[in-house]
Parts: sequence; C-alpha cells; structure tokens
Amino acid sequence: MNRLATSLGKLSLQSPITVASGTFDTGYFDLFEQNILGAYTTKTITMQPKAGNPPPRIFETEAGLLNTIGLQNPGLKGFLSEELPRLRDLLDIPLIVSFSGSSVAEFEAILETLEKEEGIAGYEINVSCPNVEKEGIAFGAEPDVVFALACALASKSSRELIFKLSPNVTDIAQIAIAATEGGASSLALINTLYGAAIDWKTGRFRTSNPVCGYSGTALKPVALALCHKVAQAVKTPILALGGIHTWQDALEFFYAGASAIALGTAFYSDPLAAVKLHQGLKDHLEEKELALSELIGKASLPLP
Amino acid sequence: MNRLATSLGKLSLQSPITVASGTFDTGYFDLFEQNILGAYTTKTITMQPKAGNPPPRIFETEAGLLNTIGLQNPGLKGFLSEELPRLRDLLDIPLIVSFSGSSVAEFEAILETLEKEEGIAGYEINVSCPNVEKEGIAFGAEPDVVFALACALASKSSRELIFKLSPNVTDIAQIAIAATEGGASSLALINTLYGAAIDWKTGRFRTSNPVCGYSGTALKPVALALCHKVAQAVKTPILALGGIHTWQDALEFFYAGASAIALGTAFYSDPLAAVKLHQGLKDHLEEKELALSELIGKASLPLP
Amino acid sequence: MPRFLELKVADCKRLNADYFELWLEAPSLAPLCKPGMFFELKAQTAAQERKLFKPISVAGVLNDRISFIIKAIGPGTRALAEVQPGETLFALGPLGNDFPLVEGKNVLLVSGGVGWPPLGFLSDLLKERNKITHIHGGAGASDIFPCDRAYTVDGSAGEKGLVTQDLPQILTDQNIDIIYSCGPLPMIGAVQKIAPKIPHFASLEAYMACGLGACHGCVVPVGESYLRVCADGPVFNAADIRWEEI
Amino acid sequence: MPRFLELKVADCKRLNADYFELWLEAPSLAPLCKPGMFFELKAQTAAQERKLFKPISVAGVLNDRISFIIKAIGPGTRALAEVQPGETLFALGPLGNDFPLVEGKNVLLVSGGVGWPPLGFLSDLLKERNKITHIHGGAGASDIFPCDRAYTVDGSAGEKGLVTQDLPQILTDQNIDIIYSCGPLPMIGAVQKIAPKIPHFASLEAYMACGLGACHGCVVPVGESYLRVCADGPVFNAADIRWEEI
Ligand SMILES: Cc1cc2nc3c(=O)[nH]c(=O)nc-3n(C[C@H](O)[C@H](O)[C@H](O)COP(=O)(O)OP(=O)(O)OC[C@H]3O[C@@H](n4cnc5c(N)ncnc54)[C@H](O)[C@@H]3O)c2cc1C
Ligand SMILES: Cc1cc2nc3c(=O)[nH]c(=O)nc-3n(C[C@H](O)[C@H](O)[C@H](O)COP(=O)(O)OP(=O)(O)OC[C@H]3O[C@@H](n4cnc5c(N)ncnc54)[C@H](O)[C@@H]3O)c2cc1C
Ligand SMILES: Cc1cc2nc3c(=O)[nH]c(=O)nc-3n(C[C@H](O)[C@H](O)[C@H](O)COP(=O)(O)O)c2cc1C
Ligand SMILES: Cc1cc2nc3c(=O)[nH]c(=O)nc-3n(C[C@H](O)[C@H](O)[C@H](O)COP(=O)(O)O)c2cc1C
Ligand code: FES
Ligand code: FES
Repeated sequence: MNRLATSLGKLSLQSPITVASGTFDTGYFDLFEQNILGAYTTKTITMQPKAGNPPPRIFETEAGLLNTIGLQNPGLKGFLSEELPRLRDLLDIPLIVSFSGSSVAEFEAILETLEKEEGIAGYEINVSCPNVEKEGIAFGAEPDVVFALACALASKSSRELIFKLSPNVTDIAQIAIAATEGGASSLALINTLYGAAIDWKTGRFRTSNPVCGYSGTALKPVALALCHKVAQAVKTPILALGGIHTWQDALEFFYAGASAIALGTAFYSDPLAAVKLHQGLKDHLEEKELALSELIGKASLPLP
Repeated sequence: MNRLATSLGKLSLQSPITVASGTFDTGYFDLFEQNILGAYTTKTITMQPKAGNPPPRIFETEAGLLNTIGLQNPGLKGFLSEELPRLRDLLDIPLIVSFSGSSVAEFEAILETLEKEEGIAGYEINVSCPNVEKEGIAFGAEPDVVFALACALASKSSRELIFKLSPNVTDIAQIAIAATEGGASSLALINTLYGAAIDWKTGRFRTSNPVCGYSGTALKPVALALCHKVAQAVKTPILALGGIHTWQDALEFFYAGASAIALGTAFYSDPLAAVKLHQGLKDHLEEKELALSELIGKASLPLP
Repeated sequence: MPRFLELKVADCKRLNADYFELWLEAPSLAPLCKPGMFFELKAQTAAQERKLFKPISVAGVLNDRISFIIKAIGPGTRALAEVQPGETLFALGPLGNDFPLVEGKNVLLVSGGVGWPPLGFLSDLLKERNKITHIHGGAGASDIFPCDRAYTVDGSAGEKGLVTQDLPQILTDQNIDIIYSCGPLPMIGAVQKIAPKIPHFASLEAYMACGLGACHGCVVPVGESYLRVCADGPVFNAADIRWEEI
Repeated sequence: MPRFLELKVADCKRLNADYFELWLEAPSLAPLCKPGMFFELKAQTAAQERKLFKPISVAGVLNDRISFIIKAIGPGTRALAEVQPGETLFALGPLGNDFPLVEGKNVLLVSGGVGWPPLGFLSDLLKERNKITHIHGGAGASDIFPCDRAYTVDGSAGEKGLVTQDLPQILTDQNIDIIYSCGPLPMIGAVQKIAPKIPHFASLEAYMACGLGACHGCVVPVGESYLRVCADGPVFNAADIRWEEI
C-alpha cells in the first residue's frame, strides 16, 4: 500500500512531493531518484525568450532567499525544441509546464501550442507577471482578470490546470474563488512575497532589482495561513509551497488542506530535502497506520 | 552634536529608535534608560475595553513570532484613568498613542477625547482592524477608506498623525498615497503579515485563532521592500518596522527611506536590542562622520 | 525589579535521560528568589540568538547560586542542557510573583513533570513549620523527583496512573488545609475540581514571549479577564481561574 | 557527475588571521577534481542548517584528499573555519568546468584574494610544460600567497597597488601567450582591457544558491545571454564577457 499516494485535481500522484517552478532542474536527479517526486514542474516559460535580469540576482537573508531572476527562459519555441523532448525522454513522473503571459491572448496562444504536444500532464499558470492590458498590474491581483483567464484556458484543455497564486494580494481567498469559478482544477500557493535587502556598508541594494521575490523558511507561516484561508474558501485541491523543508512542515500543510506540496528553496540548503521528506512522511504514516489522504484538511483548534 | 537626531513629520526625535505598538511596556525601563528611545508608542487602544483572544496566543516559528493577542486593552476610559497619567509622569520622551476603531466615527470619537489630554505628541492609527461598515474588510485594505479616515482625523488634530499600514494588501503604495492625501503626516510600516502554525503531531493549530499576526526576523526583507516602495511613491516620512534587530538592520531601512524605526519582536530575543542598536548606530555614524539624516533615502543600485 | 544579566554557569549536570540541573552564579539575584519565581534563560549559541528566552522556575538557592531543574524537550532547553561550567548564559529575572507562605498547616504539594522544581523549593521553606505531603506525577520514571507519593502514566516508577487519583483519600487522611500545585493546566484543574473548598495556589505554565508583562501573550482566563502568567502570576489562586474555558 | 556527500575533515588549519586551509577525505572525488572546479561546502552546525552552501574552489589534490584555501569573511566561511579533524561536513561536487591546459607557452596567472587557490592548483599542473609567471594581489598582507610578484592595496606586503598595475610591462617582458585569471570581476575586466588580444581564461565568482545550474541565480553577461557561473563556468573565455555591462 502506498500511503503517500495523493491526487491533485485530475492527476494521480505517487508522491505528494513536487518541485517549485524555477527552483529545480533535472540536474538534481544525479543526486536522487525522480520517483521521490510525484510530478516535475518546469520553470515558467513565456512566449518570447527572456534574458532575465542582470546580476546580482540572488541574496540570502537571515531566514530566506531573495531572487530577481526575471524569468530567464528560452521562450516557447526554445522550450519545445530543446527542453520538452529531453524532459519527455527522461521523466517517468507527470510533467507540469509552468507558463506565463502578458495578456490573456498570449496565455491562450501558449496553451494552444502546448496542447499539441504529448507528454504534458498539466499546466501551472503563473499569474504573478504584469498584465500589459491593465497598466502592468499583476494578473493575479484582480479576481475578475483571474476569472477571465481561467475561463479562457479551461475551455481549451482537458489537462490539469493549476493556477499559482501570489501572496501579495489583499484577499487570496477571492482570487482562489475566481480561479475556481473560471475552471482552474487546482491551486498552487504561494509564489514569493516581496522582499529586499541593502548592504548597510554601502547603501546599495543587494540585487539588481531592489524589490525581489522572497522565498524559503521565513515564508512557511505565511504560506500555511494562506493555505488555510484558501482551503476554507474553496474545495479546489491545493498544491502548497513556501518555505517547506521537512516532513513535519509538510504535515502542517496537509492538515491545513493541501493535497500535495512543493519544495523550492529547501533544495539549496539540502539537495536531499525531498528524499528525507519522503522517508520521514512514509515512516510517520506507517507508524500511525494512516494514509496521507486521511490527514488532508483535518486541522483542528488547540486545546487551551 | 547628536548624529542620531531625526524627525518624523512634526516630531523631533532625539533617537530614531521607537517601539512597535503592542510589543513594549514601561517594564523594560527597569532594564535600560528611556532616552535610548526617540518616542514611546502605546499598545493599540479601542473605544471599549477588549478582553483579547483566548490562549494560546503566541507561538515561535523558525524565524519569527505568531501572535493572536486580539488587541487586549483597557479601552479608552481605562487608558485615560490608569495608563495615561502613569505614562505622562514617567516619560521624558514623546508619547504616541496607538488606537483603532471599527468605524470612521469611532476613530474620530477616540481622537476627539484624546485631543483634550495633555502629554500626547502624536497618534498612530492602526487600520488593520475590520471595518464594520464595510463587511469587516480591514480599514487599511482600501485606499478610499484610508483617505476618508485620514481626512476625518487630520482635520481634528494638529498633533503628529501616523498611519500604520498593513503589508497584507495588493499595493501598499496606493494605501500610502491615500493616507498622505488625506492628511497623514507620517506612515508606519509594516504591521504583521498573516501567519499560522500547526502542531504536526496532533494537527492542532498552535494558537487559538488559526490565522495570526506574524512578526520578527522573517519580516525584515518584506518590510524593507515595502518601505522602498512607499518611499518611491510618497514623500511622507516613514517609521519603518518589521523584523529589525540590529543597527545594521536599521541602516538598511534608513537607506531605503525611513526617518525612524521601531523595534518589536527583537525585544523578546534581546531585551537590550534597543541599547545595542543605539550604540552601534552612534559608533558607525561617528566613524563615518555622518549624521543620520544624510543617509535617509540614499539607497542605490548595486555594482554588477 | 528584574535584571538582565549574563550569568556564569557554576554547574550543569544531567540528572537522567531527560532532565538536567543548572546552577548559576548570581550573588545579586540569589537573595531575591522566592518559590514560584522564574527566570527567562537562554544559551549563548548562534542558533539561539534570535530565539525566545525559556521560562524556568527557580528550583532552589544556595548562597550565591541559583539552581534550576530543566527537562530538555526542544531546541531552547536542549541548548541550555549543553552549557558548560564557566560559560555564561543570558538570564532575565527574577520574574513573577511567589507562593504565599503559611505556618502550622497540613500542606499538600501536587506537582506534575517540570512542575516539581518550584514545589521542591517551596517545600524547603515550608517544611519546618508545617506538615507537608508532596505527591508528584509524570509520564515515566525519568519525570519522578523526591516526594511522598509518585505516579507515572506508564507505571515505570511509583504507582501507575495520574497524580490526582488518590487525592480524595489523601485530603481526608492528611486533613489538608492548603494545596500548592504546579504542572499542566488539566492537572491543576483536576485538583481544583476534587478540592474546590480548600485554599489552593497554583503556579501555571504558559508559552511566553517577553516575560515582563509587555506582550500579553501568556494569559490565562482568571476572574473577569485574561491575566498574564509572567507578570500577574505565575502563582494564582486556583479558585479564580475560569476552568470552564480550559 | 557531481555527488552530494558527507566528507570527513582530514585537517583544518589556520594560515593567517583571515585564511585557513581545509583538507577533506574524498577517495571517490579527488581523482575527478581539475583546476577551476569547485565544491559547494557547508558546516554541519545548527546555525548553518537552513543556510546556503558556500562555493569554494579546489585548491589542490593529494592522493585521496582535496584541499581548499578559504577566507573567513562571513557566517558560512567562519563556520567552515571551525570544523575539526574527524568531523564531517556537507559537500556537493565537484562542480563546474575547468581551465583548458596548454603546453610550451609563456603563461601569466593573475589572481586576486580568494582567487589564488584555483590558480595555485593550475600552476602545479602547468609548470612542467610551460613557463609561468604568477602575479597576485590583495587588500593586505594576509591575502598574499606564493607567487612571482605580489601587490597589496595597503602596501603591507609586496608592492603597494593593484595587481594589474605592471601588467603591460609584464606582458611584453615575459612575452605572454596566454592568461589565466581568477578574482573580482573588476580585476578580470582590467586584465582583459589591457590585453584584449591575448587568449584569456577567467574563473568568475558569483553569489550562488543551487550550484547545479537550476536556479539561474549566479549569472554573468556572456555572449548573447546570461550564463550561469556554476554550470556554464566558472571558467569563461574573458573575451566573451560583456564587459560594458559590468
Ligand atoms: C513559569 C514557567 C516555569 C517553568 N519552569 C520550568 C522548569 O523549572 N523546568 C522545566 O524544565 N521547564 C519549565 N517550564 C517549561 C519550559 O519553559 C518549556 O519546557 C520550554 O519553554 C520549552 O522550550 P524548548 O525550546 O526547549 O521547546 P519547544 O520547541 O518550545 O517545545 C518542544 C516541544 O514540546 C512541546 N512543549 C512545549 N512546552 C511544553 C510543556 N510545557 N509541556 C509539554 N510539552 C511542551 C511543544 O509543543 C513542542 O512540540 C516552565 C514554564 C513556565 C511558563
Ligand atoms: C566559483 C567560486 C569559487 C570560490 N572559491 C573560493 C575559495 O577558494 N576560497 C574562498 O575563500 N572563497 C571562495 N569563493 C568565495 C566564497 O564563496 C565566499 O567568500 C563565501 O560564499 C562567503 O560566504 P559567507 O557566508 O562566509 O559570507 P557572506 O555572509 O555571504 O558574506 C560576508 C560579507 O562579505 C561580502 N562578500 C561576500 N562574498 C564576497 C566576495 N566574494 N568578496 C568580497 N566580499 C564578499 C558580503 O557582501 C558580506 O558583507 C568562491 C566563490 C565562487 C563563486
Ligand atoms: C530562484 C527562484 C526562481 C523561481 N522561479 C519561479 C518561476 O519561474 N515561476 C514561478 O511560478 N515561481 C518561481 N519561483 C517561486 C517558487 O516557485 C516558489 O513559489 C517560492 O520560491 C516559494 O517556495 P519555497 O519557499 O519553497 O522556495 C522561484 C523561486 C526561486 C527561489
Ligand atoms: C505581541 C504583539 C502584539 C502586537 N500588538 C500590536 C498592537 O496592539 N497594535 C499594532 O499596531 N501592532 C501590534 N503588533 C505589531 C507590531 O507593532 C509590529 O508592527 C510588528 O510586530 C512588526 O514588527 P517586529 O517584527 O519588529 O515585531 C503587535 C505585535 C506583537 C508581536
Ligand atoms: S510573556 Fe509577554 S506578557 Fe507574559
Ligand atoms: S547557483 Fe543556481 S544556477 Fe548557478
């Protein structure tokens, strides 16, 4: 019996552990077996290739990581010609393609192109990018935009459609409801918080963009609070991420309502974080004689 | 020459170090001299006394603190009869009274009552509470509400009027602009992020309210990013807080545009954090032969 | 008035698999310590630097030294367990109120687990002028300290069961006038339920941040409001606690 | 193919106030190490647990052992400085590409500060079949390692000034055919500017997260795009770097 089996919308996963878009690469499979993971998520691709931001792009803070990679990626064509064939050959686990666009039409065009390709199990829609049609406000910031985007994409694909939500909004539950009503079949949360760092010696920002994405340990309580909020608001399956390192961290998210989790920054302090998480979770569930699915969403209030 | 002197709107401060509302009490003056601080901020008071939330109210995470105190306070009357006289007697530094309300009228009523009292240098307006007139959405979440509230309060007082902003919004710059246009003479940021923690052994939340306020070290990069965003959007003086512990941390915020800073959670890992910050800042500025005011807002981009 | 100091470790020795005893040199503070009072302690390691202090009751005082008996259960207490004699650690205290003392009474002390140290200290002060019965319980043998009757949940030492199970009998047999307790809230509540009419002072535990009364994090429902264990306690009249909320 | 292992510390000794030399037992990895390659290293302390690894160049190989020469400048390198022989630490590697080797050439090595170790290692391999001139610079005397000409900014050792100051002279005097450099980007840029026509391979430094090419955090502007120092480098043809962006 595989106590770790779970599902994320239309996907059955042999392991609840996946990887955070943009943080992971198949190079890690030199260090551990891919079947530790339930699915593989690509870094976000865009229609046109993106050079990304100038260096310095990363900086480590007391309890997390700042990054301003700027979505460096080979573009849709480059992905199809170089990456996808390699991934299709190499992967035994479901492949989730993360992509983003600067208009609803661009999102649709990318999806339509990917629909023609085999070996893709689902899409992760990164809505943290500026919307050129709405004065550059991030797509994910407005429920009506998210709803329209989800409608447009859901009507064109029967693959798993994951909307990845940003924590940098006033009410993430409203965004989750909009994505769900539009047809998202699952929700990934959270993307990075805003963060910055300055060198106190020189007054210079530590990164080429003052405002970065902030990830890692520091995010865990935020991600957990937002996972709980979203789980209270919608029944859509949740892929939780943000600061997860250990199997105990993962359990917190399952209790809060997550069906699966993803590791990102954790790989940079422990390349075997996923392996340890997998083993710890397995041992714990065996000891308790429980299946993962029995814990999901079962958080309760404390005794005083 | 006092290199540490600064100003926050109408207030001249002998030290740029203040305390985060709700985290500090005069009991700390058993451990250090009050003139280490530039001002003293009370915990948030409300019109009616508040019992606060049931225990457990706090939980420490890897890099921060969760709290769900629930604004326990003696109410305006209790404050006037018990707290204010004691503070007036004890304090040699400016007193800032933090308060909150559940409607614009309630905010106004509290301010009008406090206006009759001597020994108050300014107000810190906590807009993180639910607005009963707007379906419980936090006051601080909507620019138009913040603008109206600022207008109402600014017209009734010539004391320093600090609006304390929440990071849990889509665009803090819009809120900062609204507060400024309404008449706020300075901005305090940030209040706590959302955060939660669950006991993985039992599945129980660690606190009586699942979603808490999250403070401490983890917040620093977020607070710094938002301080920068606000400093780019408005010229209103900024009182920065969120995860500040050391004088190096403080320098980052001054470079990002803060005129003063506040310590909160730092006191709980080091009761003398303010003393060390004061000394470190003083030594640094003396070594560099600079006054604090020369650094404020002088952050620059990194060399590649 | 509490002080914040770096105190020298005079001794730190393991008592059993879970507990250790810590002795701090504190000539200026030792005379101020009374049973019930506690310190906020923290080891001076890099990993503990940004962490909260840990509230630990004074277990005893000998000349210039203060002792603590600590169960290593998490990162904070484990870091304390590893301090070496001669090193220093951070100490904020003494904090909190103390147990009211009595004379010529039949006194019952009820402690559970890490609730023993303050009652051990109290016992030293009361024993000459009172008749003391100390009952103590814990999860297993390592939780047991000197007492008149010991109970363990797993039966590995003393009697198997809860410290409160023979309480009605003991109250009448010993003709108890006053109870002092320290341990988990449910234990204290059980004592109060069994003996609602006997004066009962309880020292409470709570998760703490500031330890100084500033944060309102460590409250318990007492009387009409929520009182702070660190500043209004840790010793409360057990009858004042709103047990129905616990 | 890089490996992630816990490696045993064979030796860790201080070289001067700032630098220390670390020797790791790594029978399976030592034979794979070539000059230019690096490891991601991390001490096994509680404070380093959630921290990034530190990229450190291989400074040499002796039988089963790999050596590193490290400047303790921040928490990560300071934690490495404190490891004791017999303890283990985390190591991911060997990572990155290596310097192309040459024969029968007049080789110039230019290093700055912590850029010395990979060039020291390279020098060992090149010296039998080439004529080598190694110039090295640093902030002060503690930054100076064996070389033909040393420069310090504060003048406390070697000549006062920058390592590049006599470069035009040296290039002609020694009739240099090829340059290898490692150090801060401005230093490498200065070398490239002075000698734009001489083949020049530079090992670059960058802030790293994954070390494996996954995060795209460690890029430098090279050719038409941003290339990753960890996976596309650290050795680049200095002529390919877009110096105008640096
Ligand atoms: C006034 C007061 C006096 C105290 N006196 C003593 C004393 O004399 N000796 C002593 O050993 N301890 C005493 N304690 C308890 C002590 O403060 C805690 O055990 C300590 O704070 C735990 O910190 P930690 O970092 O080691 O573990 P944490 O990481 O905080 O906790 C480790 C694990 O244990 C659980 N836990 C935390 N606290 C308790 C608890 N009280 N009981 C059971 N499980 C818990 C947590 O949920 C967590 O899973 C006292 C507490 C108070 C409030
Ligand atoms: C491919 C590669 C090979 C390297 N090889 C070596 C080596 O062989 N020996 C060695 O000692 N170091 C080497 N380094 C540099 C080393 O990785 C850094 O010094 C180390 O990461 C600093 O980590 P820390 O946690 O100690 O300090 P941090 O906290 O990261 O930095 C401490 C302070 O130093 C500053 N700083 C950080 N990096 C540098 C730098 N490179 N130069 C100057 N100031 C800096 C920071 O701004 C900060 O203020 C190499 C780097 C790379 C990319
Ligand atoms: C270096 C780096 C690159 C990232 N790139 C992407 C990306 O391309 N697309 C995306 O949706 N999220 C991206 N993220 C965000 C992560 O997928 C994830 O949401 C975030 O890091 C929080 O998880 P963590 O704390 O476990 O890392 C990136 C994060 C990091 C650290
Ligand atoms: C225990 C506690 C109580 C707080 N109470 C209040 C409050 O009453 N009013 C308020 O505006 N902010 C309150 N805050 C938020 C702080 O003032 C501050 O904005 C936040 O903690 C971030 O700063 P820090 O990381 O330095 O603590 C409280 C924070 C804590 C930890
Ligand atoms: S711990 Fe802060 S009030 Fe008690
Ligand atoms: S450090 Fe991640 S790509 Fe180089």
